[in-house]
Amino acid sequence: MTEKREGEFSPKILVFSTNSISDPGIDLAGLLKMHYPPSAYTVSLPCSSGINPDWIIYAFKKGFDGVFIAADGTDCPYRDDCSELTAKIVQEAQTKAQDIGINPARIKMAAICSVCAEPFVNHMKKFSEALIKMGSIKNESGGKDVSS
Amino acid sequence: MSWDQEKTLKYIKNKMKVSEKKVEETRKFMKIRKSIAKALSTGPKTIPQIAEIMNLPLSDVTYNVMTCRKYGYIEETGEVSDDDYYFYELKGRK
Amino acid sequence: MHKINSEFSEKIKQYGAFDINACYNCGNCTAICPLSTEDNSFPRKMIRATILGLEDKINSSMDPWLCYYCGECSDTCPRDADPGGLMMALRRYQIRKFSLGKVADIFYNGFSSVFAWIILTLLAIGGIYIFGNYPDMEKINPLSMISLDTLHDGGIIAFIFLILLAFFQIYVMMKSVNGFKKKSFKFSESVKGFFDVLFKEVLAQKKFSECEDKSRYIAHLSLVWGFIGLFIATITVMMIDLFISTQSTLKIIPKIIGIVSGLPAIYGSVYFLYKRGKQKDNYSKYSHHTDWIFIILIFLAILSGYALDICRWSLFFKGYYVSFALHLIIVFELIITLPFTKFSHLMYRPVALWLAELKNKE
Amino acid sequence: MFHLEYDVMVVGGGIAGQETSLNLANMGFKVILIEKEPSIGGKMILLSKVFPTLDCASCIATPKMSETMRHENIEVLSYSEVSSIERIDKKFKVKILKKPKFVREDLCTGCQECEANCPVNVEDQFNFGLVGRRAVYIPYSTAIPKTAVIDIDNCILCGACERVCPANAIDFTQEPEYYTLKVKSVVLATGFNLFPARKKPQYGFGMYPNVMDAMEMDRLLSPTRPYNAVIRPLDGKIPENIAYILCTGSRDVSVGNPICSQICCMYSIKQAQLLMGALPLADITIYYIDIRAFGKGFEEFYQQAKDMGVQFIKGKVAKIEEIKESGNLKVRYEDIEGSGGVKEMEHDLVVLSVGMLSNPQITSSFKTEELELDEYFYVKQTDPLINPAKTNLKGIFAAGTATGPKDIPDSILSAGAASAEVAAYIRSLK
Amino acid sequence: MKKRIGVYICHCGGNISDYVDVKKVMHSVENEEGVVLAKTTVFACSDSSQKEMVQDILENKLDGMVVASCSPKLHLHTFRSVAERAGINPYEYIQVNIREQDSWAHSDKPEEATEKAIRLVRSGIRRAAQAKPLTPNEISVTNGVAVIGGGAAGMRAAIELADTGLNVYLIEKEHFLGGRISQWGALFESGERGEELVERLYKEIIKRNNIKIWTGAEVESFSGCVGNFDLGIKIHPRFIKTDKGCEKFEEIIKQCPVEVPDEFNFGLTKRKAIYKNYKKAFPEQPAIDIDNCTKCGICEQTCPEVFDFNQKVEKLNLKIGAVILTTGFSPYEPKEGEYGYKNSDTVLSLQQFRRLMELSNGKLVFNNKEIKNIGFIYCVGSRQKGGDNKYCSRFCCTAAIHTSLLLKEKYKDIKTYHLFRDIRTYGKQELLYRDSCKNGDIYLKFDENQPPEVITEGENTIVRIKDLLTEGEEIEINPDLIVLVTGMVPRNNERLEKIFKVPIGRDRFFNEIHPKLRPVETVIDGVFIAGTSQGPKNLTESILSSLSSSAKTYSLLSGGTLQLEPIVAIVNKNACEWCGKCDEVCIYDAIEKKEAEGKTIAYVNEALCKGCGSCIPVCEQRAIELKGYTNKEIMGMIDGIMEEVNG
Repeated sequence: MTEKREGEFSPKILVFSTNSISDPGIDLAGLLKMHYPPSAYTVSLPCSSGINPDWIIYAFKKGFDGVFIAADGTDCPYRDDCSELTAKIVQEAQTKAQDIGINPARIKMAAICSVCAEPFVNHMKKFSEALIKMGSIKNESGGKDVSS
Repeated sequence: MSWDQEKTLKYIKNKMKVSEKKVEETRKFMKIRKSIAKALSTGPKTIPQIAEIMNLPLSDVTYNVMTCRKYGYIEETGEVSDDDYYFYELKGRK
Repeated sequence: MHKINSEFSEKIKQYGAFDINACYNCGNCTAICPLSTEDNSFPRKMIRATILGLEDKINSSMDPWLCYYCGECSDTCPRDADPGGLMMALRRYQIRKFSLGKVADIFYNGFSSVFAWIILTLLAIGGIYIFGNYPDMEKINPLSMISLDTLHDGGIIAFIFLILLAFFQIYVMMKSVNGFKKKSFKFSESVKGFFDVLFKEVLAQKKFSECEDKSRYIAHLSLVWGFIGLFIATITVMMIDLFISTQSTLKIIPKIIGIVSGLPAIYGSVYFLYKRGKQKDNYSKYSHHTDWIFIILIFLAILSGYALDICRWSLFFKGYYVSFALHLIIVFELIITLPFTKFSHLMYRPVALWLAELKNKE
Repeated sequence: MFHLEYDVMVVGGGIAGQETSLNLANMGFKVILIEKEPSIGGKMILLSKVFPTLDCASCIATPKMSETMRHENIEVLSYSEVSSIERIDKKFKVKILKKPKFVREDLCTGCQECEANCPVNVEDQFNFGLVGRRAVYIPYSTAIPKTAVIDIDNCILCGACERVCPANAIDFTQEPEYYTLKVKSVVLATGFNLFPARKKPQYGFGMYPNVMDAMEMDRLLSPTRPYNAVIRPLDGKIPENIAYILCTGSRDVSVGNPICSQICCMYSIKQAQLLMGALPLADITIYYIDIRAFGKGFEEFYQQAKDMGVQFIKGKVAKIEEIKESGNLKVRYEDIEGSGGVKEMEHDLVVLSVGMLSNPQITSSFKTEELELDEYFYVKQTDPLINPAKTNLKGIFAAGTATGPKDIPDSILSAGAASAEVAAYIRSLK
Repeated sequence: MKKRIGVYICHCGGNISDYVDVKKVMHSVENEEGVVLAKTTVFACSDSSQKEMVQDILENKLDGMVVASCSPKLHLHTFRSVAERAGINPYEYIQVNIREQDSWAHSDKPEEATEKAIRLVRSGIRRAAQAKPLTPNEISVTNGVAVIGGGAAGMRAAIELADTGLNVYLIEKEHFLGGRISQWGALFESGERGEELVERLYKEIIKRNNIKIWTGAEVESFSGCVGNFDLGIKIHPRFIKTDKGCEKFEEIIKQCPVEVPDEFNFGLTKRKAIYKNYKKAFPEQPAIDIDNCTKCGICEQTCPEVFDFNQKVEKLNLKIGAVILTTGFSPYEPKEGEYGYKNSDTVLSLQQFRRLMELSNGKLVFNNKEIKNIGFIYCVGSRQKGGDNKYCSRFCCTAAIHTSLLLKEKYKDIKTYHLFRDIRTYGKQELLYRDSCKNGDIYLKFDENQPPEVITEGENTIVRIKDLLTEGEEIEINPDLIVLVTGMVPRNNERLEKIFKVPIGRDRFFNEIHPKLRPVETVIDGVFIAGTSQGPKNLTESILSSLSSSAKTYSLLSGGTLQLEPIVAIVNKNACEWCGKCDEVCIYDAIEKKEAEGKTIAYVNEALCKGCGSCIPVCEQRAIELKGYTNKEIMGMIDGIMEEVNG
């Protein structure tokens, strides 16, 4: 597909989900045929507390306009303090982003439970709108490294 | 895998008889298939339209059209008539 | 606000409808019933009222009279609750309920009814004995046994009695079913409705014809027409006797009517006797003793009528007079108990149909 | 490939039979699974999606089927029937009839070339007669084993299949084969029969083409759907107004089956939800007596259907009449909770939610003793509270719907229970 | 060496191919680096497709495989085993979800869905290219199972497990076994009484010497991993020696001067401080409720040898391989005032009423009044529209109707009224409903929005209902007693939930992984659930699940060894400069400090590591990674998504 024109900008979102909780929640959205922007891509991990902040920065450099962390919240099968750990990761990534000139609001986190199809869809829609307002990552200094 | 193919058919032909009725039914189905094909040769049609040409009861036509669809002789065009019928057309194969 | 009276369904069981409690309110009976309509639907509502013991609802309902017990509801009932049987039971219940001074109770109680029928028979014999003479054994002359005047007077008394009672009981019924409340009926509509019912239902038995099993309809129609014919024949004979001459050759006409009408009546009564005896179909599986007595009386009335004619032709005088006496006794019993027995459907059903017709017009 | 002795024989390759076999095989027992159809899978594999999770039935069934087929401890005999079971000491001698497929399973690749060339057309029993099939056929695309079978009763012996088969797999010389095996225990997972809707003549099934049973509808909705769309069997019209009639053949003494089939409410609600997806403009009405949404997540599923706009009407439909010109159907019912009175409603398609009947065929195979059945010819559970798989015969167990109506989760649980009981029994023999 | 990867794109019958142009996806990825073969397939999961894949792998010497189909939750294992059969390491197989997260979610935009599919498949290929073969850890397992909850389901599971040769620890919180079923009386189907059933099970249990029972025991801690758990339990003293008997317990109980409300009878009666739940409760010895005991010493005068007031709380640590939770349910406790509950002397819950039936001989008397009319109100606490319990409790319709049949049998002219919403006597239970109707029990149906109204005036109780079966007319009944047909709610198990980390469903009961695929397993390997802890069930159904979980447990432990998920953390020895942060963050104690090659580094105990990855972001050196989710793999996936798609 060719490059979209300015008016049709659909921000690319990288979603980090978790294998046992939020990914099934995202699956459920599909199962219920609820629609969200197709430019959201999910990468599923065991637990959101295991996200390396470097991955987030890398994603921006590769051209993602936003990163969304679908955390387990209190449902995490691994640990109770999962949310706090994940929040720390987000903070770290936001600081790093800011350092290289990327709007930290491009990183967002929310708890998505295994039946949270509707909240997920709403998050995607809102986040996508917010990113449209922010414009393409390429207009930000940190997004220069769009190589390929 | 080295048995003589003709033999196995012969073997069973010696053992059992095929009733004329079954052969007749098969001929009938072939005929229906052909007349469906003929009806569709002038362009895509809905089942009631085919039935009108073939002069067969509607439910028989549905059954046979669907069977032909299953075996890949015809397929739906994807269009729907104003009165909610799918159109069917001949498929390249036969 | 209704209160539940669970004794009631037990009470109804005396009149049949033993399985009615099995009902789980699926509505199949009402929906399968060819006679049930959107505005007037039965029998489920009646079942419900019976189970809960809502007597008001039952007393005020015409539905038992609108049902012909085709039996389809009972055939297809998923719980084998015999809804049709209940309608029959409710009919029996209402006959009692509407009867003057609860006289019908006597006939609907197995024990008392035995006495009642014996007393009635004795009364009739006594009547013949008192008012009659020893008949002329030389030739056949019924009037020699009982005079024309006696017959005439007796008949008139019986008719007045019957008509008064009928009016009274129909009044009770109409009051009970709120037939008078609806003052909104137009007179013309009432009259039209009356004729509709008379032609369509009484004479043609149209509703009955909607049952799946047509043979019952035909049998019933035969019985009705046969009875009407016999009734006309009897009245005409008496009229000719009274106003022309006892010797008039005109009497051949009612005789022929009588003989011809007797045949369908015999067919009808035999049909019902046979079916009840066989107990195969739902409507004939269970027969209350009042059902039996009614159909037997009808059958005997016709049979004795034929016996009369046979004896007359065969010049068996003794037999003739005995049959005549029997005929008189049975006809007397039938007529005199009409308002209190199953026979009363003759008056209740047309009224119910008429009311239903008017109700639908609203 | 063939041992003469097995620990367990499982009769019936439906979901319960597979689950029992897999459980036992995973415990290390040698299992032989007997299936009368050419493919294992039973009824579940023919379904579209399953309630209340709306998983597609194939997605759950096919992995189980292939695992069953593949398991080193399970031998599957398809197209076979148990002809006798005799108790000898502590074991059973069983005789199995393997019907000839006239296709060599070891050679057939499932390419369907034979099917493409067969001239015969007969009603396809796996699509309940909605379409035809050939005299040589693979039952359905997800069949396991995926090999062809020749329906010899309908074959005209033209030999076309034999000529075109690239694998030379057609073999008309096959004869019925009998195997005699020794097994320590038998599990009856023989499933159920669908209520034949013709037994309810008031509904006109078989007479009015647009009255179909729910199994047919499930086929129309499944991924291997015979019409590739939901259309009416009469004329191919896309229906706009569909009615479901619950309790067809269940809770109904007049057809001899007073018990509840326990699945029809839910599968009807499921189909209604699927239909709302397939035909967004269609109106769906469900006529019911009581909605039996009793399992985990069922009530919520029912409420969801209500919220989606499925109309629920309390009242058993008593009869259906066809309107000649349109093929539409008039259903007559008492609107008990609505305005009351008899109502007639027109629908352009009616689905009969048929119930389950028992399948007691296996009883005739017992030669030395009698298998006890309950009043309705289901295998009788002699200790339902504590040993639910136990029958009156020692060593013979039952699973799934063989003992009474069950939905899929309950069938799977009962298979789990049966395998535990069988395992305990076999251990007790030592 | 470059990987040789095979790619399969599934139509899923049409579930995918109706929206995603699978052919186009195939063509777009077939020239990706490493891709040797790309195909589409109608049902990737079908047996024939699986066979085809095995053949392809062997013929093309593939060492990587990608299937783009449904969610990995459904078929990851299916295809991993395909890979395994063809000789590929299962972890070199990558599943791409283009159904739930693509074709279904974007069925409104087929073109964009196709583009997304291409990008997703490509990211899968990149991941496959980076994937390393992983081998599961084989560990030996402990021969031991703990069954938590000594109700019918737990007892039955214990028997079954013992028969398989496993050591079973049956742990019951109360001092007596039997759970809810011992309170119930005659049971549906066989007519056997709950107490008799418990006796039958108990006698089977004590026959088996590999079952150890602890009553009055609570779970304190749970650690370890599947195959080798440590279960800490705390046993409360009974103060009576269970190995000694005494003929005169009944007398002793009578003599005890203390009286407290009897919980077992829902407070309908009183019990003593030394008590048994009921006469034939098991274990046979009574227990002493020390909180209410006045230590008067009267009891000790008879049979002094069985008493031991010096018993202390005992703590035990059990080594087990798996655990089955059969913790049961609680009866729904109606709110005060709900249909007059607690406000009136004429309102009881069904569970209370069953106790009342059990306790009465001859006449049915409550509060000195003989009961002749009973109104049952159904769906109390179930199918709530506004409340928490949206679910149907499944057993209660049948239970109430069965109760009504028992009443009729025992008290000829008792009258019952049933105020219901839908009668859910599924299956053969329908016959009970039929019998009850035939008995003359009266059924009245109410709308969920217009529940019956209970008006109590002293001794007199009136219930008003708008009966949907009588054209919505108002009907009034005047029962002597109202029985609220209360359903099941989950037990207040918060502590256990925390200890075992079992997931809870929307209905707040324990949740299985999948009702059809894995109905008794939880997401925690080695932790099984059964009985009513999982959701409302009747006894037969509880037993079914209890036996099922025993079968699964046995399959798990019977081999003596177990293979563990190889997805664990791995330390890059060169980069690690032991700071201890990873150890700090790990709650599974999987990180150890180790000396290696002359320096201090972190070491991962693979048997304990759960593979959550919490240690990854805290490592400043980025020296720790998760197998299967390495930087290369994740970044490869990002690359795969972001590369432009060429028409």
